[in-house]
Amino acid sequence: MKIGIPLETRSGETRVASTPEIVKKLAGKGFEILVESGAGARAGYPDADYAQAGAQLTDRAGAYDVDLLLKVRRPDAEDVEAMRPGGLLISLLETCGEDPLLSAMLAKGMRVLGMERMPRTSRAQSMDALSSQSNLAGYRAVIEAAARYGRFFPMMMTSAGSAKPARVAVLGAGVAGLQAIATARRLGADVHAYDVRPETREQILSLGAKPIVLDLGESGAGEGGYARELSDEAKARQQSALGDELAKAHVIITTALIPCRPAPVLVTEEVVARLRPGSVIVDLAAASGGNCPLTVADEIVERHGVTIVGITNFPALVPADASAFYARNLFNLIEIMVQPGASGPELKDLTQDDITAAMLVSARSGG
Amino acid sequence: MKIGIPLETRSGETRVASTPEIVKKLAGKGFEILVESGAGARAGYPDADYAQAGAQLTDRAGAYDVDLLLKVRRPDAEDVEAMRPGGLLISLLETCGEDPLLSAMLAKGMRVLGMERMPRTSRAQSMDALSSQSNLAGYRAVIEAAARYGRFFPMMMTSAGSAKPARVAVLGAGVAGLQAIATARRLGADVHAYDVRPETREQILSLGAKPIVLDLGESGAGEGGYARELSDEAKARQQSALGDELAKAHVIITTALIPCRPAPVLVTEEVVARLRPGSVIVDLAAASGGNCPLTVADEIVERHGVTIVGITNFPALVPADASAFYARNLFNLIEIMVQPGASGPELKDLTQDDITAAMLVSARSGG
Amino acid sequence: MDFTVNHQALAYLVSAILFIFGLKGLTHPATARRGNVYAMLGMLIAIVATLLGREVQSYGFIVAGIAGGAVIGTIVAMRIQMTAMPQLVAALHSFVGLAAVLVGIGTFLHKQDAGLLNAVLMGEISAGVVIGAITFTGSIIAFGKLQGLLSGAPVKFRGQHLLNALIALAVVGLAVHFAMTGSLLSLLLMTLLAFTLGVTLIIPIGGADMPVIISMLNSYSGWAAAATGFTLHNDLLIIVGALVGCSGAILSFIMCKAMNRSILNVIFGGFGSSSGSGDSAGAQAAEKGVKSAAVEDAVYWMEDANRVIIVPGYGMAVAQAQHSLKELMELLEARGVEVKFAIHPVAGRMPGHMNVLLAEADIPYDRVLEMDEINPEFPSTDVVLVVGANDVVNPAAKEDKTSPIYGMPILDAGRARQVYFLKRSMRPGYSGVDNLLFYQDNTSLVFGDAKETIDGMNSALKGGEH
Amino acid sequence: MDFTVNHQALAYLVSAILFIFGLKGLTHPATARRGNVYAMLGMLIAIVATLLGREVQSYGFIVAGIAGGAVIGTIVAMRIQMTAMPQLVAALHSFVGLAAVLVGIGTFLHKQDAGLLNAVLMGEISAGVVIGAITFTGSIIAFGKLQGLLSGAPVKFRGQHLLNALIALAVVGLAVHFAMTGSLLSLLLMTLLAFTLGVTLIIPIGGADMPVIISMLNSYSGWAAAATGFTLHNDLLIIVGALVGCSGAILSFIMCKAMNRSILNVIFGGFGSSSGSGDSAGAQAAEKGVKSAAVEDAVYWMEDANRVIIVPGYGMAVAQAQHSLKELMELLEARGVEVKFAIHPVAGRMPGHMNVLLAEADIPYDRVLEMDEINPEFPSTDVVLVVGANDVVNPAAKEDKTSPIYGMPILDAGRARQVYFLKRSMRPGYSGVDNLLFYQDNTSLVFGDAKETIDGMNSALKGGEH
Amino acid sequence: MPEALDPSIVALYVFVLACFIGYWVVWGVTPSLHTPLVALTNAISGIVLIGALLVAGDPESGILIQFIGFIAVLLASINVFGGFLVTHRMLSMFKKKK
Amino acid sequence: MPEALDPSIVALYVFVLACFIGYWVVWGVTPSLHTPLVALTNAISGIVLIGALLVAGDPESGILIQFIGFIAVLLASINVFGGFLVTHRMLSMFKKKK
Ligand SMILES: NC(=O)c1ccc[n+]([C@@H]2O[C@H](COP(=O)([O-])OP(=O)(O)OC[C@H]3O[C@@H](n4cnc5c(N)ncnc54)[C@H](OP(=O)(O)O)[C@@H]3O)[C@@H](O)[C@H]2O)c1
Ligand SMILES: NC(=O)c1ccc[n+]([C@@H]2O[C@H](COP(=O)([O-])OP(=O)(O)OC[C@H]3O[C@@H](n4cnc5c(N)ncnc54)[C@H](OP(=O)(O)O)[C@@H]3O)[C@@H](O)[C@H]2O)c1
Ligand SMILES: NC(=O)c1ccc[n+]([C@@H]2O[C@H](COP(=O)([O-])OP(=O)(O)OC[C@H]3O[C@@H](n4cnc5c(N)ncnc54)[C@H](O)[C@@H]3O)[C@@H](O)[C@H]2O)c1
Ligand SMILES: NC(=O)c1ccc[n+]([C@@H]2O[C@H](COP(=O)([O-])OP(=O)(O)OC[C@H]3O[C@@H](n4cnc5c(N)ncnc54)[C@H](O)[C@@H]3O)[C@@H](O)[C@H]2O)c1
Repeated sequence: MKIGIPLETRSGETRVASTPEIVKKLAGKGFEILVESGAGARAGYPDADYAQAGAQLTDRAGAYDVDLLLKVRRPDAEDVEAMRPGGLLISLLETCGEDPLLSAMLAKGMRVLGMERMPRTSRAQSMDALSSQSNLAGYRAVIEAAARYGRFFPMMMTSAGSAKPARVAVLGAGVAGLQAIATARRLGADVHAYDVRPETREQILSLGAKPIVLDLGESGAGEGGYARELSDEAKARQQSALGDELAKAHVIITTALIPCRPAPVLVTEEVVARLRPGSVIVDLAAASGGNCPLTVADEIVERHGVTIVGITNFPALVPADASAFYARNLFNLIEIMVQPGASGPELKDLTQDDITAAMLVSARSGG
Repeated sequence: MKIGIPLETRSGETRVASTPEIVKKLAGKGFEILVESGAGARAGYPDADYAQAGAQLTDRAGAYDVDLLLKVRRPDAEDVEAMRPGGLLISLLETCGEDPLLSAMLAKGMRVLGMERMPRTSRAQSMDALSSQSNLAGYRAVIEAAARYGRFFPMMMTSAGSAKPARVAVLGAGVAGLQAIATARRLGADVHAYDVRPETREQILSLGAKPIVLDLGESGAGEGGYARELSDEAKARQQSALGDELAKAHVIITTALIPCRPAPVLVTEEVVARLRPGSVIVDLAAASGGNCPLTVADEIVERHGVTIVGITNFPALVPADASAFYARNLFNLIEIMVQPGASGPELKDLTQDDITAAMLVSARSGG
Repeated sequence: MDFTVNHQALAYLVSAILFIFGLKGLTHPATARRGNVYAMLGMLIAIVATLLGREVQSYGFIVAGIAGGAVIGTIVAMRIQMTAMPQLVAALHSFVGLAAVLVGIGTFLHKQDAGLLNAVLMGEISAGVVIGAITFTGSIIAFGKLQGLLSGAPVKFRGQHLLNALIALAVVGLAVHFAMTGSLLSLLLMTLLAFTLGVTLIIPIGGADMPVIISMLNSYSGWAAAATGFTLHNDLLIIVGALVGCSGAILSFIMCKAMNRSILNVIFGGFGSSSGSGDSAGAQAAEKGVKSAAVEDAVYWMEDANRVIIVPGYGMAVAQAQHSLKELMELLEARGVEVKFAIHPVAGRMPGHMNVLLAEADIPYDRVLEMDEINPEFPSTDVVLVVGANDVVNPAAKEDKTSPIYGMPILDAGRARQVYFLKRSMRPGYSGVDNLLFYQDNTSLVFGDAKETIDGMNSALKGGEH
Repeated sequence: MDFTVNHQALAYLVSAILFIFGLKGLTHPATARRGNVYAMLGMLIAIVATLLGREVQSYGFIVAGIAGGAVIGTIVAMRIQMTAMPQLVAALHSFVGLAAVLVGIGTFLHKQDAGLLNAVLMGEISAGVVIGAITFTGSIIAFGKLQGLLSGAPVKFRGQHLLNALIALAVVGLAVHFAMTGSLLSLLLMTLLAFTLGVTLIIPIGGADMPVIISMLNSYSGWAAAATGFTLHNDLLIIVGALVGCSGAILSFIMCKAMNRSILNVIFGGFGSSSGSGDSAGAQAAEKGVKSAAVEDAVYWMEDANRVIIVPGYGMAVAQAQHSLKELMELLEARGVEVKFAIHPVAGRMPGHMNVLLAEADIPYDRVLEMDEINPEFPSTDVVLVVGANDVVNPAAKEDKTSPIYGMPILDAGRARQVYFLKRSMRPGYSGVDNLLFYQDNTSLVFGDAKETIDGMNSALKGGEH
Repeated sequence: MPEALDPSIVALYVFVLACFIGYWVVWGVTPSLHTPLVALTNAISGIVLIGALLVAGDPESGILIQFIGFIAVLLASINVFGGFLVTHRMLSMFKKKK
Repeated sequence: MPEALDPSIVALYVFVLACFIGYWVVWGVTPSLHTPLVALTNAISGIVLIGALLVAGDPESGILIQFIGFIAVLLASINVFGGFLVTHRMLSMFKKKK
């Protein structure tokens, strides 16, 4: 069975779907691995390391003409062209609802496993790429904020005067939010955090930060560990109550997402205008519209003296670890998908295991 | 007495010599303060705040035509032109040995106080701009390293695998080095540090980091708290002994300076080549040649897969706090320089106080 | 040489001193065995001194009794299962109680024959007999409950306290009558009523409180011995009786405190006992058959261990116990114990949750191991301290295919010799699944906030002897 | 109603119990005053019971004696300076000793007249007289040293131990002779020699050890009282004597431990005492006139304070005591004490050094104040704990124009009611300048590694009663 | 003076003092030693054996009383021997390393 | 039984038991209470006053002995009154807040 690891071609993408370490493990399981030349270079994994781990270096076509194609990012139409009919793709699909690209692949007789569709069960934790990448994003968002903030994060009492600690507000205490809280706390900031799900209060405290508690009149806890969208009334109440808290902050990191919905607006323009000049907003929801309406996806803009960071692909800024984690997620997934067969590993029935069954793109969900 | 605060014009400089807070204090003492319009904008101090603090906003010529000129960076020839003869300049002079610029000022009948010449006595601590700016540089250097390093700094055990902590080596444990150690430790890195002065061992330990101990056969402790240059033999011994330690590091931050001497070479090209691809070197000594021969001042280069950061003006990346600290240093200095007179504050005899006496540029030292 | 009463009294004094040292010795593991030896020696001296004394003239019954007692006692003590110890102690108590009753009655008959009776003496006899009788039947009931012959559930009935009070009153009345008149009938009746009282006092008390009751009965038996001592004007009996009586009472109190129970509830079983404690974590655990332990127990085993592995979880984060854990690590390492931290990949509520906190507390990275590295080490580990973790050590993930956490890899904490769980209650963790590890034989739960518990451990480790 | 010996004995028992509670009460500040009252009550009961007893027939001398004693005792105790307390206690000891001697001799004469002497009695009399005599002269010497009438320096001479041994031997010989023959001469000679022994035993002991010696003499006076009790067959005297004797001995031992001295050295003055301790930090401090204090003293005052300010310095960083400080803060706050951290701008060795470490230990930012904010608060602060800081609180920076640190602003720690310095030695800080604050009256040094010292404080705060 | 003193009062002295000691002796006991301590105090309370010996050992008191004494001796002995042994067995489980 | 028992032996019992209590009573004393504790034990050791009363209070023993007794009463009383008062003064310095 051939596995292909192509170079990711989306602009700004630096990650790779597998690392030499994982390639070695896969090779050990009897897979034949084809790595596109230069695939890992930007993540700090040179071709030589792949070759040494047992991969075959190949060109783009070779990496796509495989039984099992591993990708990080959603393929484009050209990619689909190059795929082998009847093959299997595992990737982030970055899609909701109707999707011609998925239809095209299904039409080719391919099967597609979407990493976003990983169920949030205990057993699936080690394959959950959303978590592993969010984690990196949360860390990196704080580093980005610190690098763009014109002052110290920590409190500092020196003979040349005192620096007050930066007040950091983290909105959304999911995987990324919690890691952002932890990282900002490490740097000595005064961290306040907010989430609609009530159980996050304790989690915020467990990282030594201060929870911001608002009374919205309804809970934001949804299904499967995700938040649900609030009612319009609750949204308005949230914005106004949050406003005063946020205006005191010097750095705001927003991570509030709801799957397949536009990101909720948490930091209004009015709040931005009230911030002290030199403040920084890092909007991790930039890709789905942003938690701040002034956010421009993939750009860093200054509005009302405030720097607003709209980077959409934070994991790509930490490519070595991001690729390693993603590759490990895929490996753990592949482990439950295959069984040893006569001539190397064979695929099991993907509809039998509840994990792969949930991930599998059906004709209906594919569009 | 008029004090002038011009806009700093050196490229990349974002700091300003005084902040609204200090301007207010100076005004309270009876000084007349002239701030060049836009002087504090890049540091996050808008003109309006200066005006409110009691300053007069003016043009460049106005800010220079004063009795006491406060600057951050070394003036250029054009600046000297604009200065009022018989006036007093307090600034960093960034010079050693012969200096026609200083001669020009002295020729104009001006007196010049060099902030670098601040004696390292207990009493002078609160006026010591080298310390206050080094402190910021140490912090910011680590943030820069974290932003350019493709992995986590902290150890992280997750369901998608483990990230080992970054191994950070800090060379030179002076003010900047110690702050770099502290900041890297905060971020969870595994920090090792080295300095020629033996007393730093305990100081490194006191920040929870691990000292690297080499036997050089001589001590590097010099006069006045500064290090002295090592003998050639000791230098060679240091390079080779350090090499093996450094090759294990993922991030190297070098801060080894010796006043008015080229920076010692601590990270040889051979060491750089041995580093893991994706490693980062931040060379705080870039301005005086760098502790790494591959460093290019004011540039970020990649050599042997290693990112080498040659930023020379780290404090300018934290302009708000850097300006605040510098302004406070100047204020503390001015406090010991003046006495209340009939019409506002008057300068004391600058040769009487040992601090100002040491800072004063004499015809001889001026070149 | 003539063995005078003075010699005997001196021997008794030595014996009393040995008992005191013996008991004191038992308060610390380091001196406990020595303490037992002291006490044995004290007993030996006391017996020999008594036998040498003038009052003992015929040895037939004595030799027979002691020999019989020695054989029976030894056999029973050797044969008994370690788990049946509490029953055995209860049974032995009943013997002391009965012996005290018999000695009292015997003394009465003896003195009556000799015409040496007086009111004070008979008062003393009454005290000895009554306390002995309560001890006797009370211990039998306790034995029955522990052995499973009687239901361990508290047997409650209306007017129970009133009944007890009435019986007690009657006993006192009879005692007064006996002291005044020397009527054997009163004595016997009083004894019978006291037997009854022993039953009605203990029967309402639930099985969970039995350890305290045993200690309380122990105290009673001491008072019985002391009363006998007054009867016989024997200072040794008085001293030892007072020692046992007082220490037993204090011990019951200490045990109640450790179990968070009110001593009054326990002694006068049924003063709303089940309601008050029914909710407590310890009581719930006991009901489910889960062992709970005191801080000092865990400390005792950790101190003694070669290797301790600490498994932190979300509860450590909630309790912010990381700094205290650092101190615990240092204290144990200072005692030559190897300490490691085992980090499960999903411990806590975010990836790396534990790493952040342990780093904050400056716990060296080389002590922090990930699951795959440390799992092989559990079987050779003496103590695992699970600090506010739950799901990540739940064997259900391996064993129970129906469990929602089935298939998640876990830390093999259960393989270690001893596991101590630090948590606040019997509540499950994030997954909402009951933890099978709780029910393992080598597991005990130490209830309480993790930080407080660990601070307690640190104090205990620093406290040392004295 | 007739007051029989039985009534008296019961009263004595009550009195003895009160003394026990009294002494126990004195071990904790919370119960100390109550303890003193108990003891007074015990004494009152004892005196009244004695006066009511049959033996006391004539009251003239007694009333005169008690009245005189009451007046003198009260006046002296009221007038005395607090600082002269030790002398006073020493003087009072000497009275007890002399009283015991007189009671012994008086009893001898009395019993001799009554013809009730026997060897045991005379042995007991000897013991009371000898111990009393040693207590008497020993206490006088101690008084003289403390009062400055005698040199405080240890007076040593060759063969001192030999001399003491010889005198002791002679005393024993005379006691035996006295017990056998009832010779008054032997009794008096023995008394004289015992007086001498008191002098030769105490004179070699240095002034620094006097507190221990006072406690030791206290113990002696207890034994003397107990011996008197044996003489008079008075159980109360025996009990109280034994209590005082034993507790005094233990207390001496505890005090020696706290001062890091060997008890043997102290009692048999001159066993190389000065050499052993000469190098210790405490001894150096004492030489320079700097007070050193025990961990518990600092704890005592902090616990009781309204506000405690902690001044961390480079030593805190070296000791890595930040986590322990966090715990100290929490423990004090739990007791209602307000705790703040005062950060000097150049504390440590880099700007913000303290901030980094306090943040690592998670000390909330609102407890951390900079110099200008906190300086006005020192005068209204009960306790300042200087943790490994030195230069930053050195008043020389303000007062001494020649000092290299002159002109540096400092934290006004010295203005607080009490200052405790936690450091390892008398060595100066970074600037190499001696710290004038050490010599201030309200300052004490607690020697040791800062982390260990603070851990000790935390234990003490958690230890509580027991 | 002690001529007329009731011996019971002296006994009371002894009793009261012993109570204090009993109180002191168990404070600070390690919880893991609770059970062994109960076992030991149980064994010690077998001291009633002394009383039993006195009852059983006086031939003048008649066979009934002596028999009562015999039973008491038997029971108390079981307690003494059983108690110490059990304590010993419990303590043997506490094996210190090194 | 106690007929022939020497009262000194009973006294010894009492003495030994009291020693244990004396030992127990001072353990755990707060260092700041060392001095007050010494002062209190000193005051308590004034219990020799009891002995002095007995000597001074028996008119049959002659004026010399009674005078000796008087001196003893005087000294012991000074100790008792002075001792308790001093202790009280020391303790007054320990004022607890609230
Ligand atoms: N790491 C991640 O990324 C992540 C993200 C989401 C979910 N999860 C899930 O979270 C779970 C993590 O397992 P875990 O073992 O760390 O936690 P857990 O299974 O949730 O157990 C935590 C235990 O800590 C106890 N606890 C809470 N507060 C305490 C306190 N103050 N003192 C003492 N004990 C306290 C609780 O028991 P009491 O209430 O009785 O005290 C609870 O049983 C896994 O099921 C995992 O799947 C992990
Ligand atoms: N902050 C800066 O940027 C900076 C930079 C350079 C120099 N300085 C200078 O450093 C000084 C700072 O003042 P400071 O009060 O913080 O420090 P300091 O004056 O140097 O005093 C520190 C004290 O801590 C004690 N110590 C060391 N290790 C200890 C341990 N393990 N446990 C307990 N005590 C310990 C030492 O006494 P023992 O040896 O007796 O224990 C020492 O006296 C100033 O003079 C300042 O000018 C500051
Ligand atoms: N297998 C597992 O058990 C597993 C795996 C991954 C995540 N999770 C859990 O799922 C939850 C969500 O994690 P995520 O990071 O993927 O979430 P996410 O990225 O979907 O959302 C980020 C956070 O934003 C919050 N949010 C949404 N709308 C908001 C609003 N209007 N205001 C404020 N906050 C808002 C959400 O509650 C969530 O906490 C977490 O509790 C996480 O621990 C569980
Ligand atoms: N007033 C004061 O007391 C005062 C004020 C400021 C600084 N200082 C002290 O002065 C000292 C120097 O501080 P700085 O940061 O200004 O120094 P710096 O910037 O001149 O040098 C940085 C560090 O590099 C080290 N170094 C030099 N050559 C080296 C080599 N070949 N290898 C390794 N390390 C080398 C130096 O020892 C120094 O620690 C520090 O101890 C600082 O605390 C004291």
